[in-house]
Amino acid sequence: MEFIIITLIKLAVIAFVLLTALAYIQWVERKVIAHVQVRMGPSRVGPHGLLQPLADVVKLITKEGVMPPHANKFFYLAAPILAVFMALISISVIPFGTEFTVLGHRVMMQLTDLNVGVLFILAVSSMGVYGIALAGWASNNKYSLLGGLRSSAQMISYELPMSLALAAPLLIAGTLSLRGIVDSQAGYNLGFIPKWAIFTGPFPQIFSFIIFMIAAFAETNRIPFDLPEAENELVAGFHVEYSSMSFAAFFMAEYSNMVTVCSVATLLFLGGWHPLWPESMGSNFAAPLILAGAGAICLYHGLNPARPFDRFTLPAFAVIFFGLAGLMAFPPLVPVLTPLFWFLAKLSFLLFVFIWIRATLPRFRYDQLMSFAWKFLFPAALLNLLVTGFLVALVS
Amino acid sequence: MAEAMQSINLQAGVPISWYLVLSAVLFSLGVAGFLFRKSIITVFMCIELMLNAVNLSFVAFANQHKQVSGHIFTFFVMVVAAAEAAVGLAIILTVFKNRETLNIDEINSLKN
Amino acid sequence: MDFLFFFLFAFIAVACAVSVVVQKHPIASALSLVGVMASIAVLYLQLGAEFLAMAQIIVYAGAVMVLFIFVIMLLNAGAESRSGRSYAAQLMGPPLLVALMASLGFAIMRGFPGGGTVKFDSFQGGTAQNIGYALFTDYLLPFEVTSVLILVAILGAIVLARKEMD
Amino acid sequence: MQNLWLIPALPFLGFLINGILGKKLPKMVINAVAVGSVVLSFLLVLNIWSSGGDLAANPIHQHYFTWIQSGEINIGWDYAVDKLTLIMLMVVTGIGSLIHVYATGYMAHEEGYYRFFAYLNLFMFFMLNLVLGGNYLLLFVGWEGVGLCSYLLIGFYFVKKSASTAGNKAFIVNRIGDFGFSLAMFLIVVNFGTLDFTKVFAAAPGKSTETLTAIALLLLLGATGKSAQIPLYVWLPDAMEGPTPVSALIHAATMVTAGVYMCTRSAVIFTHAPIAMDTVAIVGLATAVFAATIGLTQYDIKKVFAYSTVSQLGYMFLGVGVGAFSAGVWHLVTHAFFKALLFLGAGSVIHACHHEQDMRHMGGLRKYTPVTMAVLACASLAIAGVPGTSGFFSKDAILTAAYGHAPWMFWVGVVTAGMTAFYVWRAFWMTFWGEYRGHGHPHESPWSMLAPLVVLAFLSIAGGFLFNVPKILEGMFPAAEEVPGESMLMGISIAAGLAGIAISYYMYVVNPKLPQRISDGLGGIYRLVYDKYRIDELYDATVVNPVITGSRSLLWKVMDQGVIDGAVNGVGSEAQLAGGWLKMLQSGNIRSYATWVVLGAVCLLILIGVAEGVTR
Repeated sequence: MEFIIITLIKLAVIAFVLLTALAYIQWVERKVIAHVQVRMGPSRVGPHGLLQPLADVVKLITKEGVMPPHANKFFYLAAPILAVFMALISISVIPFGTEFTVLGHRVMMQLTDLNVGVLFILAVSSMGVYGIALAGWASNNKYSLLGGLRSSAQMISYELPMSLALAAPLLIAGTLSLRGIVDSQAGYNLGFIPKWAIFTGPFPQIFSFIIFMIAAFAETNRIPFDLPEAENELVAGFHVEYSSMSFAAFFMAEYSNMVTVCSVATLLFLGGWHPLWPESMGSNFAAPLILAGAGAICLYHGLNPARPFDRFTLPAFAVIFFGLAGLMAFPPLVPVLTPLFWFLAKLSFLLFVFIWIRATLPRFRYDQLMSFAWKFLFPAALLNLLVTGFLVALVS
Repeated sequence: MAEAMQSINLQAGVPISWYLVLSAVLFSLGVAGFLFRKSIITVFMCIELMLNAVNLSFVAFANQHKQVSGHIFTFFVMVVAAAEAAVGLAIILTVFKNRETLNIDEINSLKN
Repeated sequence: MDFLFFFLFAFIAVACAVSVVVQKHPIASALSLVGVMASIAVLYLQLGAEFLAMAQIIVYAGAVMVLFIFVIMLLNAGAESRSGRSYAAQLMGPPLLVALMASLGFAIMRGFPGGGTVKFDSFQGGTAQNIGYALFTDYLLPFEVTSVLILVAILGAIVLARKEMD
Repeated sequence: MQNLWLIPALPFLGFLINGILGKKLPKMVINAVAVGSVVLSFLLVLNIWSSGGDLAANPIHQHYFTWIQSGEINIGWDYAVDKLTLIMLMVVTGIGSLIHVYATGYMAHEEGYYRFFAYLNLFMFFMLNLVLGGNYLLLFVGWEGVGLCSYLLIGFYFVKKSASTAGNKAFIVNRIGDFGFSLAMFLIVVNFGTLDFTKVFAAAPGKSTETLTAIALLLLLGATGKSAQIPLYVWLPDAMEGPTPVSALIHAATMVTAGVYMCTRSAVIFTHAPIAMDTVAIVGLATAVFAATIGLTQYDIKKVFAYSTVSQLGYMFLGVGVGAFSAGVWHLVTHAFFKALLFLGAGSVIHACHHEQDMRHMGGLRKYTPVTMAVLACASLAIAGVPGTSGFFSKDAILTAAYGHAPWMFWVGVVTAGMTAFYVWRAFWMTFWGEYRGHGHPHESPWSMLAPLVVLAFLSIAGGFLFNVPKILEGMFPAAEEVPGESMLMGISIAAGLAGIAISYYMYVVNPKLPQRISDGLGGIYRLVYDKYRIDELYDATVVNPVITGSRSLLWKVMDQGVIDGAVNGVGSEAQLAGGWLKMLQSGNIRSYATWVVLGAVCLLILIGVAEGVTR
């Protein structure tokens, strides 16, 4: 019974945080891309456009859901639900931090620790293609059908290099449980180089990390691999007919998939919640210092406002940051929050890379995309796996 | 069935034979699909359904004997099924290209 | 708990399987088949075959069935026509099916009157480690042969589907 | 620890590379692969030779895997090396390497260059397998394999009818010998329960003489096939249709000596079967004389040397038959040197004369091809048994042993030696002295051909000193009995050899009209000898034609057409009738087929259920 209650509480917390975060990642994306392109980005709704996601949600809910003629109603409606369901479900096995005890109950920062966690994520992500393919087919539109076809071919193709790239660090970790994989990356070489998979082991997994990230771009249909929704060829690809909440569902699925693959990359390659440098060198102080620094910057700009309302908003942010810094520095919370901070920091960095690339790179041509997967990425991943396996066997 | 239910201790777990019955039912449904469906793709899917049913009984037997061999069998069946799907679908593509039909009753050149 | 679990997913599996057979449209059949496979995967978990459960989803649901759907979409296969010409199947099919099911059920009930029982965690030999160990020691030769089979299948598929679709 | 398997494996690798990829490879690569693999094997053998230690006490024996396991019989893939094997290995790989080098020059402009070297490498593999094999079956594998390669290489110019016929002949005649060998092996398995040399020879003294005699005679039948002895020698002269390096390697130096090797290997069996020993000696002696007389009259240079080979092989069998096994092997080694040289030299001559083989169209070549002449002179000296040359030692050893066994054998042998000297030198004079009688301009061969000739010439002269085989093999075989008056016997055989040379010089250089007069004078006898005693025609009349007509009239017309075809056709028409009914099932409709399958499955299930119900 206790188990069920704790799980339900975790479920509620994670669902709330995740869904909010998904909305705000979009805000971050728009802001970052705007600044890359020397624009302002959303700035009308709320201070710095911070309420923009809320406004978007209201807009999408209140819009009319259009049903295209001759569409297969059941599949047309089921597809977005399937997509978002498959995208969200894989979060359930991802651990965010270490175990802690609250009110005498041991709580894991994770919904469930499956001992085939990695396989579970692979399985669920491979199911994600149904949503897109079905949406493309059920819309009864040739553009969306092409988008659906492209996405199913693309996702099957890129799943191979992705799985092979995943397999290499698994060989080193010797377990399929995500928590076990993170635990295997604890510690430091030479006292300061973290034993993350990309830095250490018999064969540093930097190549497989790069391959994984490239494949992850394709799996999440992000630029430069967003062929299924290439707007200049296919209008908007598989979701051209969708509107209202079903359109929002696809958006949510895309961002949720991004979070999932970035989390997996963090856990498998970047040491999960293990800090970048050892505790003995003061990694515990990094979080409060960074947050306090952010607060200080906000405070400074608040005192020297560029726009009139900055005088009010920026000091408010500063207070929030200082409060967070205080939380991070509060000794009883340090063992709980510091790993969480590191995990979120790495995750945010990878998400930033996703956005950064979207702002930077053009789109591939479809045949280039496929031949890149089969002729370069797949052999490279295979080679990497072979070398890793050989070296692991040699060392053990 | 009711008597069987009573004789089974609910705490002891699900009897293996129930899994086998489930497997048999799924298999028969696959056979039914094979016999009564006319789309060649659906017929092919029914073959996959039969394979899955058989896999289920393999795994059930593995549980019964507490041996991993049944799992290995299932694993091989999966691999073969994947290969079979690739070749089979390629054949279907070719057939469709040549005859412009997916109706299995019209693909009968083996006659005479 | 175990019974509830079994009945729930057995019911889903059978329902989806019936749906596979009776749905008129191939896409619907394919998705129902995915449902069968997913529920069988869950039953695998109960039977202690966690690796196979995941492999089932990845291989069958994630790859094979996607391929099916891909082909269905590519050929734009519609609902099937009614023109059937197999009198043998129509006449003998139903009674044969009943006979098949009856004889299978009879054989199972006769052959496994007691049998064992299945609970969660009653068998823990299905981890990836166990499977891998068995695969690369006792079953190494079949494994290699299978890899050759796959190679041949790849080549066959490429050769068959090579010419451009008109 | 030497890896014996590498020795045959290297040529096999060469065969695979050249055989599979040869068509696309440049000649340089083919040469490198073909020659390199054999030379590497030779180096490996040399390594064993130099570091072998006491092979007499500790023969190397390596077991690789169990090949055949059936009941009691357990045949492994075993390689074994003792001193006898080592000598054979030296001969096979050493001369093989030289001939490979020679062939790169000789075959340079031929079609199917890669095919030739692939076959040659395959031959090396099988020959080494034959020599290395640690049991009869493995020896037999090599035995059959070299036969196959011999067939392939004789028929190398397969567009020529005579070449492919000659290949067929060699193959078919060898089948008779192999039949004997197989029977011998069956007998060995039945009586000994094993085919391993060590076990068989350990058990042989305890078996009855009749058994051993039967085995030994059957082995001899095999050996007569492979080593071209009476009555199965007929294939060897025809085998000269193959390219000359093949004649040198396969049909002079190595493969044809396999019979001698096999008899020597089975010395324990032979020594316990006196009748078989005598048979060996008589067969050998008869062959020696018989072939030598034919050799006297031939004009084709390769045919002369081919009959000479048959005759010399007879010598080896004589040595084996009189119990002088080591002398036989010694002659095998020296013969390999000088006969390979004779053939290669002949090849060089043929090459020089634009593929002319008839000696009547040669002559005076000493001006054009001095190196070839010099090396051929060395070989001819050696085969004539001039003192100091290699042939002298081995031939003398055999003749001495023959005298110890039965003096008449010695005298026949001496006459043969004289004839040998005569016909070899006859060929020499006809080729190199006098006026050139052919067309075109003869030219000396390239150095890739001459270099091996020079090496072989050195070996022909000095081989007797370098390889004192009886000394090496000391203790392996029962010692030959001491013969009184050895030096006198030696003198007689030397005299016979020198006399042969002298007579030929008189007849073909001093007085070239004489041979014609003699042959005219002899008339019918000469014609008979010139036609090789019409043995081929005899075989045609007694064996080949009856078999052909028998198969035609009885097997083909009656059995095949009447009985078998009738039965097949009858079954066919019955099946057609039945099929007419059954084709109703073949609707071409998959679902109908599936229905029948399900029907079958249900029937099976019900049957099983009923059966269970009955048994319970």
